[in-house]
Order: sequence, then structure tokens, then C-alpha cells
Amino acid sequence: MDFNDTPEEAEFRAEVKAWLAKHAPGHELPPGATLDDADEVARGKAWQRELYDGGYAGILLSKSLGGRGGTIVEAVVFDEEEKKYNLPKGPYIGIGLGMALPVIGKHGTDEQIKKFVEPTLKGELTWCQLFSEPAAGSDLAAVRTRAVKEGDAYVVNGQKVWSSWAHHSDWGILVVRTDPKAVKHKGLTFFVVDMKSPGIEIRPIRQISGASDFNETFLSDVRIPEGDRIGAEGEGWACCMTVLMGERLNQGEEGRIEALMQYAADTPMEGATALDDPAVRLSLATAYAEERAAKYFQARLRTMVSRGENPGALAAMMKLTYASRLQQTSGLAMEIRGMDALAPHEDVIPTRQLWHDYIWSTALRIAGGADEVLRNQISERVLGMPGEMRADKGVPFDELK
Amino acid sequence: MDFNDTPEEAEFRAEVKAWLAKHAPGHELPPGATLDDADEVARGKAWQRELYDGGYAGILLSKSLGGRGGTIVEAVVFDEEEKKYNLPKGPYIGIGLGMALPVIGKHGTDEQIKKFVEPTLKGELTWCQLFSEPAAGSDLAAVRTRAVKEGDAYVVNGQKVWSSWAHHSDWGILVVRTDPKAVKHKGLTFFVVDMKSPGIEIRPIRQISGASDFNETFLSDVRIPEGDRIGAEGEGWACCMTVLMGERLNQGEEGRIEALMQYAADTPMEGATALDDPAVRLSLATAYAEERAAKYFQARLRTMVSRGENPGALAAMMKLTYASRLQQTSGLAMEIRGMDALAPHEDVIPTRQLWHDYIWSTALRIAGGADEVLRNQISERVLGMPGEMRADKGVPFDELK
Amino acid sequence: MNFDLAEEQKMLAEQARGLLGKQSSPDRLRELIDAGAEWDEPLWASLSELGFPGARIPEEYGGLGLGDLDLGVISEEVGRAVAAVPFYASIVCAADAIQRFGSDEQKEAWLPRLACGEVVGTLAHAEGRQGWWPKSSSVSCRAGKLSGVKTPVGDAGIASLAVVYCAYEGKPALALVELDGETVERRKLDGFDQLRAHYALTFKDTPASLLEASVGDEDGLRTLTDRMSVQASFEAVGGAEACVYMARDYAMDRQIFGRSLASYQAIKHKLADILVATEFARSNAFFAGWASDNAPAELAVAAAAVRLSAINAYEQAARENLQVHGGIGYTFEADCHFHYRRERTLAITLGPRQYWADRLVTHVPGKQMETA
Amino acid sequence: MNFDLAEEQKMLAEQARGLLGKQSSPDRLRELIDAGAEWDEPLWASLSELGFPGARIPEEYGGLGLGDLDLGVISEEVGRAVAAVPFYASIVCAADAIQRFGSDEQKEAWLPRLACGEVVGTLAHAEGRQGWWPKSSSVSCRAGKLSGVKTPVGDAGIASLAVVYCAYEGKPALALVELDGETVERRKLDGFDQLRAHYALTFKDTPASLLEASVGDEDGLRTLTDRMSVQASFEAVGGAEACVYMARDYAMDRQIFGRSLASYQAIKHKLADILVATEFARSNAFFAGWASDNAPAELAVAAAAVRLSAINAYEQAARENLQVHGGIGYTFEADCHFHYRRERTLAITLGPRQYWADRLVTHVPGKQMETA
Repeated sequence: MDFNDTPEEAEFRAEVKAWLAKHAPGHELPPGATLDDADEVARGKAWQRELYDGGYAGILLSKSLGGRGGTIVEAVVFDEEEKKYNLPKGPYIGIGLGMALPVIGKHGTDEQIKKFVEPTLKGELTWCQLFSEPAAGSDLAAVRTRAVKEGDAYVVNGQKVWSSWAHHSDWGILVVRTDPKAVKHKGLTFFVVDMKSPGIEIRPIRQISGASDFNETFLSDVRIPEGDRIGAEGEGWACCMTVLMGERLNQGEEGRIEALMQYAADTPMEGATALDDPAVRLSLATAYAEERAAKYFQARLRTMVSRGENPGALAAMMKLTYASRLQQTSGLAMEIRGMDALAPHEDVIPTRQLWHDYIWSTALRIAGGADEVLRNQISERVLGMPGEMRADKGVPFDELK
Repeated sequence: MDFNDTPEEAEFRAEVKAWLAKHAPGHELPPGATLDDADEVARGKAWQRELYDGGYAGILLSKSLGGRGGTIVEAVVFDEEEKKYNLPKGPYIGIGLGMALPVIGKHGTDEQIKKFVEPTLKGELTWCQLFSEPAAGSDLAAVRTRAVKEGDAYVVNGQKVWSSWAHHSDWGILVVRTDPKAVKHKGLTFFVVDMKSPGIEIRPIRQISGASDFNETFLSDVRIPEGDRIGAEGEGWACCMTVLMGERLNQGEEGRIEALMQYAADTPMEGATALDDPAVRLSLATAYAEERAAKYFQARLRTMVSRGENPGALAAMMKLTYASRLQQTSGLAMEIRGMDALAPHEDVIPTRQLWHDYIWSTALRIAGGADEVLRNQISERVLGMPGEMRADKGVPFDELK
Repeated sequence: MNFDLAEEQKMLAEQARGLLGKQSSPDRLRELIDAGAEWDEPLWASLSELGFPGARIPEEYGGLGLGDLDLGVISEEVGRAVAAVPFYASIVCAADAIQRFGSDEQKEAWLPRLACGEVVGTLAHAEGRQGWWPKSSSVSCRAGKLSGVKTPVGDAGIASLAVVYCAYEGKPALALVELDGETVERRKLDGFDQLRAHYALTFKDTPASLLEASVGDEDGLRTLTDRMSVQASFEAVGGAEACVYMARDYAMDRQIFGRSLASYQAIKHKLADILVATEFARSNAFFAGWASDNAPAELAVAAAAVRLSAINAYEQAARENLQVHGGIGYTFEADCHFHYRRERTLAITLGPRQYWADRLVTHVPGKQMETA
Repeated sequence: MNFDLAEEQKMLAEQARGLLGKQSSPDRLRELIDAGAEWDEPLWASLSELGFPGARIPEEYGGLGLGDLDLGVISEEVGRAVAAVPFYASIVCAADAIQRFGSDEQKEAWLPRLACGEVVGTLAHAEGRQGWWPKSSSVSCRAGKLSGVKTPVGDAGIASLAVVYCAYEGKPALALVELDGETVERRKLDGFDQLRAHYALTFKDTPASLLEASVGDEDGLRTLTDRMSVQASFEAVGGAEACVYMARDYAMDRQIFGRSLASYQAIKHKLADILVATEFARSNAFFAGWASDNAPAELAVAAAAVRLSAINAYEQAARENLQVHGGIGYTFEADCHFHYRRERTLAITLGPRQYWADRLVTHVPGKQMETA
């Protein structure tokens, strides 16, 4: 066990530091700036291009696909160093690198790889994902959006939800039902779709936070050329698994609880501060212990990955705890500050961050595997307990109620 | 809403107080005494006889059965006043009054009523229950103990567990399977059985507390006369429901958390006491708020019962919370006291009580409806949510795996 | 012994629920948020017509002269609907303060107008980061003039009258202030609850009249907060129950993996636990409401107990209701968010858990401990 | 970066687990309880043969000279088995105290005998209700004589040597005392943990030799408790994991309502949550073990964090393991109760959560707060 860099890691870190020192400052966002979406995407693309030119785009992507073919530790080191700058990193970049390229790399044809990989790495092509539907969230295989083959194209009709930044993405990754007579998981097929195709209408979803960074996407007679099908017909579920099983080793953020300790320390209380109250201390210390545990647990997972082992459902533990901890501690911090946290009079920024966290935590507890789904995964895949009793097993999709 | 006694209630209370003042002191146990079992049973019987003579045995039992036919409020008032004395009240009395008599009264024949009710009310006849089996606990209908009719008797073979004080009881209430070809709940029949019958062997169960107040009861070719069958063949489940649905409005005890506050106040801590620590205060105050809520919730249920309404699964809420609260707070109080609570040096009694509670809470969380079973009941019967998916539905018992 | 609401109280609740269900639907709440409205003025008018604001105000001052428990059943319905009305600020807080500490003249001047809903009042106790009731207020009252800053103050944009917690000759006191004059600056704050606006109030030599009986009466002020706690806890119970049934109904409708979402034990047990917490909180609320009128010596403990249990119940209920709804719960079109935000308002407006833990432990019978 | 045990550490764990699995089965534990035994002496002999007691003791004193993390993997296995051996008292506490504060002579006199298991030691820090490490000890050490009462002291019936926390010239200090003399009265206390006996020790002018370096070194004493916390937390992690798998296995076997008990979501989710807590606690334990050897400046926070997370995990695990077992779990014949009792021992022996919360908050980097 060693928390320090090996000599090779130290060398890589030094190289990265030096490169970032030279290239990152020019791309940094002004602190506290709120950009309009188009500006943000443009900056995100520019930084991705810089990464590409520097050889740091797609660190984990294999060399044969044009990536760096680096190790997980290199990716972590790069990430740690890159985070020291306030750089534009949006989902429009992340979905391409983390979801689209792995599935295209694994299930795509040579032409598809040629067409999509390099432009995505260069930041020229941005992506959104079109997976969830109103009646297919946790139960993703319940998608109803239909694709019917007509000649050398598929005609797609249906509705997708929770696609982030769909309105600023060039292409989407899409899963649809091509065979309603097959059982649920078997009738699905995977596509990439040009978001400028006729018949695609994107509507923002109004979120409880007030923001609208997620969309509903309506597909009406959208024609997708056969050449944009990824994998075979019926291979859609396997493609989804490739996407969803991608490394989720970056869940959670450190330093949150320290910030809350500071927030408590900045709150006067009976001649001292709220952080001097033993009950507050105990709550925050317990949360801090969990946050630290998550950090070291993540390090254990990364060590597994760096050895070629698959952490599988273990990775779900990170997200499960992070989302709950965020909800609990941001709610608690509001209580610690007291009425000023309902409507701050001055020094608004940290309180706004708490509001954001308290609201966003509800989305985190649902998206990318709801708490309950993750607990099922952990009990079934790590502890080997039986799966849920299912009423949809072996039943053709169009016979399900 | 009124917490005070009505004039009638006040009158009844005054009458009870006077009667108890005259009769109870002679039956009180010496404080802190540990009696041997036989002595305890004898004293319990004597007190029950006193109650009978005073007209207070079976307050809730209908007059036609020889009870007082009183109201729930009268039962509560009597209970409150009786608790002020340290009287011998064992399960050998409670099971007879609370379980055996209601089921005999409802499902029994006139002869059975005549034979059992009065002696039980007088404390001459004590009872145990023979329901649970090693493979039939929460799932009581899974009992395997078999009864086969031979002439005018049933021959019973099987094993029962968790019968308390079986070794000091005269009779038992027993549920067994008479028809293994019927589906689970349908093949059961209810009996009363003389515990001195040949073929009954009682073995104490060694509990984790060190005590052995529960037994395993082995039945080998025990012959039960047809006349001791309660209700018809196949009516066993209905009889069980009569027993189990009896008023469970007395779950929980008050004053526990106040005692823990005192325990904390008796624990020195940095120039003050543990009760001055805000974290301790918050934990105990929260538990106290829950205990108070249970008290008033119970009062709401009693009000319902006094109006002839059936609180049904609402009553499960009392037990669910009481058991968990007992576990949490007794564990917490040990921590508050610190190492002295592991092995007290002096003033041993309150710490021993905590140990008892911390151990006993595990039994409470299981017996009479495990936490998980109670949550099912609440969600299904109060909230109207769907029942569990069952693999045993409609399947004859002998075809179940 | 009878531990249930009286028939009249049940009717009162039904009446309030009927009106609020009709006039304060979730769609109406969305409309108000979209309009940036500070309150639902027509709803307040309807409630006033039925006499709800004056429920607890004595008949001699134009109210119905009902008790704390009666007011509680109304508070519960307001909480169930997350209604955008100043019931808490104007009635539970301001009117009660005047009723308890005001002179006959002050009562005559204000209670009838508060009772009929014509005037909205509020109680300004918090001072930003210094806390909800700072030990010594930085707002001073001298020679009939008030100066200093109170923040945040709920519903202060629509109130024309504020009861202000301040210091008078070094002692804690409450003073009455009219908000419409030029010497009061009202700054609307950006707030977490989209249906209850909060303001910072800056007073500069603002004419004020002391509530004489409040001066130096620390116990009396604590009793006032006890009474606020009881009513806000009823609000929380109403909100919590609304969440339980909203989640239950959604789960019953939603199919997942070929089964009703409501058939999953994770969902069933979650809602069972929250229902228990809610029913227990309601039981404490019933007692606290009863004690407030009938057993004042028990109020401190009862108010603390109900604060602790009601906020715990509503917190769980608001969070898990949204969770049961899944993605749809995260949209503005769903109804979960009203409760998710309002719950924090109630939790925090009612003061820190620690305050109530101290109050409870200090007042539990048989204990002789100091307040920490 | 490599955040996994080294191969040698895994082998060490395997070796310990193999031996303990064979010699310290649940039936053996029942046998010991029935016999009223204070420890499993043959097991201690076997462990000693393999050098486990001496794992962290320097080679010059007859040990293996391994590190804190190595000791941790052994502690974890001791915890998994609820082994009735004085590993914690003698090695984690007493030997470490001598190693850190003793003179060369003291080390030479005792460490080799502790390392080979021939002598059992213990650390007497608590003083009844005054707490686990009272600020000023009531046991005084004067002119080589010790007087006063320490209680409770774990494994003091089988120990012949105690490191005693006492006051020397008004300063906190540790002193070495042999327990077999006539000036020490050992009273066995009735204790909660049936597999770890506790004693009250009364000293009357008992000959004692100070661990000189300990005198007045409050920081050093706190570091000693940090190191105890790390090892006891490893014990808790082992116990918690044992509970998770014991519950899992039972649930897989048990049929209820025609289905495997393990197929119920209430059981699945319960065990998933406890597994998460256990794996998280283990992660903190790994870091704390590593930091103890390699980054002493981080030890205080690491020890506090692992104490808080490991005890939470074991508490949940011990309680819910019994719950999953149902009625059978309440019998002496089942194996749940060993953990149910031992968990309390670890939780309480490790000192109050509040102590560790203070220690953590005080030492989190960038914070400059006082210990409360």
C-alpha cells in the first residue's frame, strides 16, 4: 500500500503539471462567471482541442482508437492536476468521451470508428444521450421508442427524456425498440443520430432547481441511415451495458465537508461558533469520516482497475453514498446557519451552493441508478443474493401490461 | 380532546385505587427479589385469584363469559393503577387471559367455555402458547406439526418453539396441520392441550441473555381428545387471527428515556455531567419526543377502541418503534456512561437494566411480528399497497419446497 | 379520556381542506411562482371570509375565540396545501404576540383587523447569522423609535405591521411597527422557498410602540416560541402526510420491471416508516395543542417534543416523496418540490434542534438541570 | 499509488484467518463461555508460535518488526473470530505503550516476553464513571509506588503486567506495574462481554516504574489512543464483515412465504447498506494503518475517521445480523450474540464518539479550532 506516486507516476505528474501550466491558464473561466450556453460549449470544445493537441484527449482510450492508451492511474493523475484549474468541462464533451466512444469502439464498424472517434477526441463533435423515456427510467429496457426499417434507413418515433445539453450537441447515442415481439431486453437496437435530422424536436425540461439543462427529445419519423446503427439489430441492450458499465470511478467530490465545517465556523453561536457545538461537530465529523472513506474506497477501486480487475457493482457504492451524504449534509448545514440560510442577507455565495446541493442531491439519488437500484445491484452482484421477482421475464414486450 | 378522566372514569379510578390499597400490598414482591419459578407462579396465581374475587379479572372479557365486560378505558385505568404496585404478573397468567380466553370465547363450544373460562379467570389454570416452529416464525402458516385423527382423538407429532413458561403451564393453545393437501393456511386446526399429556417433552431454550424463560416443546404421539379441538378442522388460521389480532395496545413502556436522562446526569463529564453535552441532549431529547409520541398515539388508539373502531395495523406502529427505540437508546446510554457500562464497578443496577434492554430489544424486534413484517402490514393494511409476491399462493402445502 | 379531535374540529379541518384543495391546487402554486407573486391574495380573502385568520382571536376582538388545537387543525391544512398565505406570520406569530403582550389599546387597534384578514402582520425575530432570537438584540427601541436590521422576515412584503423583537433599556422586548412608512426599508431577499418571501427590514428611527408586557419577560417570549412551534409543527404534519399519500399514489400507478412500483418492499417500508413518523408527530401535536390551552405547565416539553418529531417526519417525507417519484419528481411540473422547499423553511424557522433539545431536557419533570 | 494490501499482508491475513477459523470456532467460544474461561489459552499459544503477538515489536526485542498495517490485518482477523485472546490489551495497548515511552531497560525487560506471548500485559486507563482517560487521574505514582483504583481493565485477570495511566507530580504519566504481588487487589467484574473479562484493580503502594518519556506528554498519550483506535477499528471491520456474511448465508438458506428470505428487498437492502458501511470503514482503516507508519501528521484525523466509521458499521452489522436470523438469532446456539456483545465492547473501549469528533474537527487541515 502506498499513497505516494511511484517514480513513473511522479514523472508523468511532472510532465502533466508542466503542460497544464503552459496551456491551461488561457482556457480558464473567470471565477464566478456564468456564460451563455453557446459560449460555454465553444470554450469546452477549444479546451478539448488543446487536450488533443497535447496528447491528453482520451487518456484511457486505446491507442488503436486514437487515444493515449494510458493507465487508470495516469487518468487519475491528469484529472487531479487538471482540476486545479477552472476549465470548461461540460457533459457535451464528457458524454462523447465516456459513453459514445467506448460503445462505438467496441460495437462499431471500422467506418464508424473512423468517422466519429477522431472528431470527438478533437472536440469537434459533441454528443448527448437519448436513453431514458417517461416510462423507462430505472427500468431502461422498457423503452418504447420504435424504429422500423424502411429500405436502407430506420424510421424512428418516440420520446426521450433527461438528455442533457441535447440542444447543443451534434450527435446523440440512442437506444430504441426494433422488435416488439421479442422479450424486453432482446428487441432493442442502438444507433447514433445526427441531432440536426428532420423530425427531432428538443424541448427543455423545467427542473425544480429552476435550470433547464435537461431536455425532452421528441422523434417524429426521424430517418436514420442503416450505417448509423451500432452493432446488430437486437444488440441494443449489450451496447447499453457497455455504456453504463463504463468506469464510474469519479463519483463524488472531496472537500465538501471541510467547506461545511468552515460554514459552521463562520456562523456565530452564543459567544463562539456553530462549529464549537458538540452536536454539530459530531454530525460533521461523521460525514467527514464517510467522505474520507469514499476517497480511499475510490483509491481501492482504482487500484483494482489498474490491475485489470473489474470492480463491477462495487462502484455503485460511491454514488449511493455520495448522493445521500450531499442531501443530508447540505440540509444540515442550512439548519446550522439558521434563518439566514433561508434568505441570506449578505455573503450569499456559500448559502447558494448549499441550496444547489440540497436540490441537486435529489437528482443524484435518482439519475444513473436510483438508490434502490444500486442497493439491488450491490446485494445481487456483490453479495450474490437473489434477483427481484419479475413479472416481465420471458414475456414478449408487446404482451406486457 | 381531553386527557383528564371523565366523571365516570374518575369514579372508577377512585374505586380501583381504594380496592388496590386494600388488597395489593399483601401480594407485592420484595423489591429486587428474584424468585424461583414455582414460587413466582404460585404468587401470580394468588394475585389473579384476588383480582377475580374483587371483580377485576378479565376487565375486557364479556360478562356472558364471566368477565367484567368493561371498557378499554377502564382496562387502561386499572392497568395504570395496578402498575403502581410491584405485583406478580407473568405470561402464564397473561396468555390465558389475553390469548386463550378470547379464542375459546369466540370459537369454542359451550362446554369448552364452561371448562376453561372460570378456572382461568380465577388463576387456577395457567396457559402457554404452542404456535411457532423452527421453520414457521414470521410465516406462521408454515407450521409442520401434524395431527392425524384416530378414532375420537387426534395424534400429534412435531416441534414447537418459543413457548414461554411451558414448563409451568397447565394447558397450551396449539395450532397444527391436519390437512397437508390443502393450501398452507387452509389445512390448520386449533387445539387446547393438557401440558401433562404423555408425549410432551419440554426443553428450555438457552437464550443470549443467559435466561431460559422460553422453551422448545416436542410432541410425540400426543393424543388430544376431539373435545379439545377449538372450532372446526381447517379453522385453525381463523383461530390464530383471533389470538393475534387481540388488543396490542399495551406495547411499550413509558419513563425509559427519563431514566436514561437521569443516567446521563449521573455520569460526570468534564466538570459537568454527560447530560450537559449537547450531542447527548439532542439524542435523548429526540428519543424522548418519540416516546411521548408513542404515549399519545396509544391514547388515540384507545380512543378508537373505546368507540368500537378497530385500529388494525396501526397498533403495529407501537411495537415497531418501541423495540427499535429500546435498542438504540440502551446502546446509546452504554456509550454515554462509557467504560463503566461494560463492567460497572459500583451502582450496578441501572447498568444491568441497560444490558437487559439492549439484549431484550433484539427479541422484541422479532417476536410478535418482526420489524419487516410490521412494515409490510402497515404499508399493506394502512396505506393499501400491494402484498408481497408469494411463491406459495394456491399451492398445496405438501408440494411446497 | 378522549384523545381525538372533537366533531367541530374535524369539521373545521374538513372545511379548510376543502377550500384549500379547491383554491390552492399545485397548478395554482406553479402559477403563483411563475408570476413571481408573494402570496395568494384571493385565497387569503376566501380564508378570511370563513374567519380562519381570526380563529384563535377572542370574540371581543372580532375573532372566533377558538383554542390552540383548533388553530392547529387549520395550520395542518395550510401545511398540506403549502398554501401561499401569511397564516403563520400574521396569525400564529404577530396576532399571538399582540394578544399576549399588548395593551388593551393595542389589541383593539390591531386584533380585529388581523382577525378579518384586512391587515397582514409578521414577527421579526431573526437577525441574520446572529440567529433566530439572538440573546441580545442589536435592534434598539428608544423613546418610541426603532433602529436596526431584522433579517430574514417572512411575508414582510405583504405585511403592513410587524412585531419586532428588540432591546429596550437593555432588556428583550417586542415592539409594534407599521411597515409602510418611509423610515422602513424593505429589501426582498433571494430565498429558498418560492412560496414564502423573506425580507430584510432596516429601521431608522421608525416610530414604534412597545408591547409593554413583553419587556424583560424572557419566559414569556419563550412561551411565545413554544406556541409558534406547536402551530408550525401542525403545518409540518400536514405537509408530511401530503407527501406520504402523494408518493403512495404515484407508486401505485407506476409500473417498473413489470410490477407496480408500490409492490417493492423498499418502497413499502420507506412509506411505512414515514407514515409512522407522521402519525407519531401528529400525536405529539395533538397533545401540544391540548396542553397549550389546558396544561400550560406542560407546554415547554410538549412544544419541544413536537418540534423534534414533526420536523423529522416532514424532512423524511419531503425527501423520500421526491425519491419515489424518480426523474419526474425533479421536474417543476411534479408537485414534490413545493414540500421539498417548504420543509426546510419550517425546520429552520422553528429554530435549531439543539434549542429544543435543551428546552425539553431542562423541563422534563423531575430533572433539575440548567439550560446549556 | 497502490491502495491494496501487499501480498505478504494478504498472506498474513490468510494465515491468521486459517488458524482462528480452525481453533476459534463458534462452538469453541460457547465452550469457553460455559467453562467461565477468561481466555483461550491454547489459541494464544498457537498464535504466539506463529509470532503474531510480536508482529509489530521490533526485531531487536524479539518481534517481527512489521508495521501498523500488518498488525491491522491481524486485528481484523481477531475481530472476525471474536477470539478470546488478549491481543488488543497486551499487544495493541501495553506493548505499544512500552515501545513508545519505555526506557531501553524497560523495553528489554518486557517486549521480548510480550512478543512471544509468555507474558500478557494490559493497559489500565479508565477510572469508572470518571471516563476512559480522565483528565487528571486519581491514581497517583509517588516514589515508585502506585495507589488508587483503575476500573474496568480488560483482560486483567490473565495479565501479569499492567501499564497504568496515573498522575506523577501532577502530570499525566504511564507506569509499569506487575500484577501478581500482594499490593494489587484484582476484583473480577460482572461484564457485558462474555469473552473478554474486565477487572477493577486496586493498588496500595504497589511498586511501579514510570515510563519516563510519558510524563507530561499529553500529545504522546493521545497518539497512543489514536493507534489503539486504528487497531480496534480493524477489529470492528473484521467483526462487521463476519456479520454481513453470516446474515447473507442464513438468509440464502431460510425459506419464508415460499421464497428465500434473501430474496426480500428489505433484507437485500439492509445487507447492501451494511456492506457499504463495512467496505468504507475498511478503506478508512487501510489509510489509517498506512498513515500510522508513513504519515504521522495525518494520524489524528485518520484515527478519528476510522473510529467513527468502523463502529457505525459494526453496530449496524451486529444488530441487523441478529435481526435477519429472527428467533434463532436470540438463542445461545446461534453465533450472532458474540458480535452483538463484542461490538459494544469495541465501541465503548474506544472512547466516546464526541472525543473523536473533536479530535477530527480540530485536526482537519486548514481549520484552527480549539478542542472543546
